[in-house]
Amino acid sequence: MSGPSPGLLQAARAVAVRDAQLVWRRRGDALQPAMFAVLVIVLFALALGGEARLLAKVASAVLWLAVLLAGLLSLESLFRADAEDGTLEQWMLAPVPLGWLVLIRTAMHWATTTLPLLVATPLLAELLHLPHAELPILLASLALGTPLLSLIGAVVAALTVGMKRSGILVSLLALPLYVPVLVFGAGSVAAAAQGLDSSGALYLLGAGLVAGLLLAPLAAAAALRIALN
Amino acid sequence: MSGPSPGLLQAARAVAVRDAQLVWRRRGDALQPAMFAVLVIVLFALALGGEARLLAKVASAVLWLAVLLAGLLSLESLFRADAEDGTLEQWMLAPVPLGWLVLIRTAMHWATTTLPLLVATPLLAELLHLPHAELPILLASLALGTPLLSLIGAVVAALTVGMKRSGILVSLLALPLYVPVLVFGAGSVAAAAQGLDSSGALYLLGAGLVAGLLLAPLAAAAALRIALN
Amino acid sequence: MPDSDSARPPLLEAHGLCFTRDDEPVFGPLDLSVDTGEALLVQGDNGAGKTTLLRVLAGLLRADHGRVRIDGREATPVERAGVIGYLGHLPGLKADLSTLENLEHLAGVQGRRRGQLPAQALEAVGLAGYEDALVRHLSAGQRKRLGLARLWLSPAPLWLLDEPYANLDLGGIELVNRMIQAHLRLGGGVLLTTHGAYAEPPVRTRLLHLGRGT
Amino acid sequence: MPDSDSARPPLLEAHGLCFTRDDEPVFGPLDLSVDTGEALLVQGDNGAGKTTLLRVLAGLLRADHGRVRIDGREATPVERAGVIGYLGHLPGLKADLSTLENLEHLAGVQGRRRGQLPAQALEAVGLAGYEDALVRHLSAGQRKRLGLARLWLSPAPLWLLDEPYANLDLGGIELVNRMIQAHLRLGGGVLLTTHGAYAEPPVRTRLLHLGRGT
Amino acid sequence: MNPLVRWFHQLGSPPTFDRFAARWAKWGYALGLLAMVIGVLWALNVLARLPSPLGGMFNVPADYQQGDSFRILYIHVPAAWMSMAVFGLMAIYAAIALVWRIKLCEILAMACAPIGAAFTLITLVTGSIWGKPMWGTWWDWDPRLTTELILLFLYLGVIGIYGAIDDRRIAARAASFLAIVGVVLLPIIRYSVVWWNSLHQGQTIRLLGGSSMDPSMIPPLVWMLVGTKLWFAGALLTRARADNLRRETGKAWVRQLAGSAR
Ligand code: HEM
Ligand SMILES: Nc1ncnc2c1ncn2[C@@H]1O[C@H](COP(=O)(O)OP(=O)(O)OP(=O)(O)O)[C@@H](O)[C@H]1O
Ligand SMILES: Nc1ncnc2c1ncn2[C@@H]1O[C@H](COP(=O)(O)OP(=O)(O)OP(=O)(O)O)[C@@H](O)[C@H]1O
Ligand SMILES: [Mg+2]
Ligand SMILES: [Mg+2]
Repeated sequence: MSGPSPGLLQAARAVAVRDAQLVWRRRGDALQPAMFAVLVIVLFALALGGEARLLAKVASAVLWLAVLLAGLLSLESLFRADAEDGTLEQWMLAPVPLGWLVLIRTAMHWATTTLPLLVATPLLAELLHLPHAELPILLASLALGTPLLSLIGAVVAALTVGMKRSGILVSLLALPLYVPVLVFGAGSVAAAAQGLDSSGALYLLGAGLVAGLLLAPLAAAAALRIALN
Repeated sequence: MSGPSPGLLQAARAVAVRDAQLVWRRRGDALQPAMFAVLVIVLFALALGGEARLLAKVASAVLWLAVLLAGLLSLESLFRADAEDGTLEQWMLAPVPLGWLVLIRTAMHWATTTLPLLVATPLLAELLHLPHAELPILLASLALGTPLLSLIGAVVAALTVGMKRSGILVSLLALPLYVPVLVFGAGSVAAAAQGLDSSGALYLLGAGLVAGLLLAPLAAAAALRIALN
Repeated sequence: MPDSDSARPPLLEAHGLCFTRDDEPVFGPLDLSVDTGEALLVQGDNGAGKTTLLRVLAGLLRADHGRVRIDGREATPVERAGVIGYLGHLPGLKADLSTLENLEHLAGVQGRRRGQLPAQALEAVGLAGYEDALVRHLSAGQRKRLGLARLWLSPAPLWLLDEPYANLDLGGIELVNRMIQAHLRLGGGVLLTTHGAYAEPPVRTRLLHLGRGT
Repeated sequence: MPDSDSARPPLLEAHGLCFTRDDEPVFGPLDLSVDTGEALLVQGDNGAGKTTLLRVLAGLLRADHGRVRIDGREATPVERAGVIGYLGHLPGLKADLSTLENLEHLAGVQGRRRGQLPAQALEAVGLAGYEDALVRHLSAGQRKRLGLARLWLSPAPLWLLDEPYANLDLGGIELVNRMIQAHLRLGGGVLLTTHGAYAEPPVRTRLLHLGRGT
Repeated sequence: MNPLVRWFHQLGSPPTFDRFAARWAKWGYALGLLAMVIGVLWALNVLARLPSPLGGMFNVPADYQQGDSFRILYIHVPAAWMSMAVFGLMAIYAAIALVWRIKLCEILAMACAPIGAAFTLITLVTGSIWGKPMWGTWWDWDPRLTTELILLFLYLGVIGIYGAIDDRRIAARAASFLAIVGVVLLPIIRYSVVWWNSLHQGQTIRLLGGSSMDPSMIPPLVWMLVGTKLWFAGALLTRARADNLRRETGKAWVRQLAGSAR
């Protein structure tokens, strides 16, 4: 009876198509993280009283922080819905490795929540008077760093998915793990601002991303099995 | 049959005692907003690369933002639990005005989530190298501003309490309302830093607080009745 | 007020009550009244609108048409306050507080029946000895009993009970019936819903049958 | 593989299975086996541990002691993959997707029975015409049917069904029985739980009664 | 079976562990306290001033750069080492708990967290106090200081997860998982002074020769090191015993114990 069991690619397609359909059905939700980052940036500019010179100096740090916080807040939505309606159970019983499905899900989550923010970054950088020369470095560091943040976040989200009210605990757990990414990401832009070579930090981020791609899905899958026990 | 109906003070005592008991039972949760603020501050300092001079300049803005974000994230817990277990229904049927109970609940929420943060502010200010002369102004502005934030937040939390996954929506609704508070709060410290008189901004915050104390509970009570319909 | 003289207006009275949700009628124009010393039993299938009706009467939902009078006066929130004791699907209990702490909180907010103390109410519903147990550790039936204790403690003369018999064993059903009888004897009124016909109170009862679109 | 020769090891076999939660035993040492072409009916009261047992067998929970063998081999996650079709209390459906989209997602992840298409499965469970309806707008019974369609579509030979009759009307109960019969005829095995005795499949059935601490 | 695992299995029955912990916890506390008192008195030159013929042997000279303020080292360094060692130990217990599902190891790992957090806090506080005279600031965003602060957050995260899940065993497993993931931080703390240029002092102390510190400064440090280890053992056993009892509430042997205590 047992028919053709799905290949990795077919399973990936199924998850990706579903996520795309869901995002399309609830378009408004997908933009919320980006809106949040924009608001943090605006609030910060307001709190500083809009002093352009000071803003320019801290712009890259604020942008990184805003992107990171927005990602953090959207972590909650990474696995929770799938856990609550039982989709994760069905994934666990599927003949493809859970880690692979988790990887696809995380990639789609990044693409729908963080990617819009990356696209908006040049505009936000302008708001904060970021020197134009630093923009390419900032974009490169975000492009390498934010997927890594999502991967790390996936592990934490998986661990806390069984809790009823995880709220701030997710942030508390994720932030220490985010620190190295932030240090190298924001550090690369700061180095560029001082005329130093920033490629070292970017290489490190790239290496971290590769390691994250290999390890994080496995760790997240293990954490999901623990949390949903 | 109808026995002594409770006075305002008695009802307030009942709510306050209950909240204190609940916080005591889940001590860990109560400290989470403070932890979050600390983490935001740490992350910001790291993103800036720990440059003491630059940090000192933006310290008050960052502190205000961190406190505001922590308060924002804890808004979720203001009414949700009471709505989900039916306590709010019982409050609505009580012979004391719902607005009064909401006011007490909000005050207790502020005291258990934001007050610890105020106590920790001197320490956090030290982490950010805030000039010592600005600390009293910062504390005064926070002491006047954060209760106002809580009151405004209560209205937003009440409006969204009926939704299943309000997450970022609460932030989006609350942040625009928070802007004036932030501008005057952080502005007062900035004025002090430039040697200007900051009492004007503080008076305004005080006036806002009085207005909030009078109006916000009524608005929140009305919002609760609408949201739980 | 043990005397229920016929000159008094009914405790609860509704005329032409309609409720629609999303433009779908949930229940049609409905007339009902509950006198002091009387129980009104609302019956109907799953989804017939029983819970909705009770919430409308309690003022937790707003009717589209029709009027509700309590003690002969238009039922405004102020008029309702302290008159209605509502036991719904949600227990209104905090899982992290003990049974006694929960009762004290609710009695503090809603008031107490003269001469009744929380500990006595606990005893009345068979929870003596559980004063310090956290609600988190109670079984479903015990939670229901705690909700009944809260109701017993409240000074409200008009009880609106949504499926009070659910989750209870035979002893519990017996307890609900005894509580209703005692409450009616003290001059209260009761409106209760029930699913099937597995239990109803042995008192002067009127019946309201709710069907789809009634 | 319609032949179920006796030399074959049973589809599912468990020996001395124990599960404790928070150090409280949920069910005691338990032996069971399900052959191809056979249904095992697990009965027990509320809270007896039926759901827990099914989840342990599916590998969603880890037993404390005992071993589970599938097709004669130790049941590792790899061994289980693709062999077990599980229908639990949670439907695994997205409210914002249509019925067909939901089926396509799950078939993409879990594979399909040879020669079956999602649209055919929908028809088989009586949901023809609902291909584009969002799950959000389905009634509880229709959702249950969609879950059955998912199961019918999956290539797994061993079905673990947790209260498949709940929420279904008479036609639905009939449908479940027909599906089970067809599945057994195709050489599959079924383990199902049920509450009371209101329905059981008209096939070769063994019975396992679960009580507290058994 | 792995001998370590076998040993844990033997000790692992809750009543056996309870007896073991009840017997040895007080010794850990007592001996630890004794060693720490000796260490502190020695470090503060109290022993040297005692009228005894050996007095000179106990003399710890003031640092030629830092004067007497260096003496806070005797709290700072042992606490710093413990903050990392406890995390390592917690991760080991956690790994055993996850792989072999030994309940005792779950309990021990979770008992490590608050103690380690306390040592971390002591390190941070004493370091800050020391930093004011040395660097002119309480705090700086230096790699070692920052990583140590993050270590504190990790400890709090472990405690937080353990508290947030109702089922004790699942909670312990989830928290154990975090403890294992967090181990990557330990080498970063240790080598941060080497990898990045840092305000904080590099590796200066070696207990066995080759130290760039005056040899007379070493012995009190050794006493403090031994003392903190023993104290930790006492605290670990006490906390684990309490958790063990809490989990076993209602079991016959606990009731018997409570009865005999009464
Ligand atoms: C808040 C501030 C500080 C923190 C968080 C901190 C943290 C640490 C840590 C984690 C270690 C253990 C490192 C290891 O074993 O590899 C350590 C060791 C040490 N610290 Fe600090 N420290 C602080 C301030 C200071 C200050 C101000 C001084 C004195 C100038 C100091 C002097 C030392 C010394 C001498 C060691 C022993 C180094 C060795 O291993 O040889 N620390 N500190
Ligand atoms: N929040 C809601 N939003 C939309 N529809 C609802 C909501 N609550 C109830 N309904 C619908 O309104 C109708 C009446 O529901 P109600 O809960 O009053 O029924 P009931 O008679 O109490 O049923 P039961 O016996 O199951 O408790 C049902 O068709 C139900 O699906
Ligand atoms: N997540 C959980 N945490 C703690 N206890 C649980 C959990 N899930 C179930 N239990 C308890 O385990 C026991 C067995 O539960 P289980 O769900 O297996 O029962 P069941 O036989 O399926 O009952 P039902 O017929 O109501 O579905 C019950 O006493 C229940 O209270
Ligand atoms: Mg109902
Ligand atoms: Mg069940």
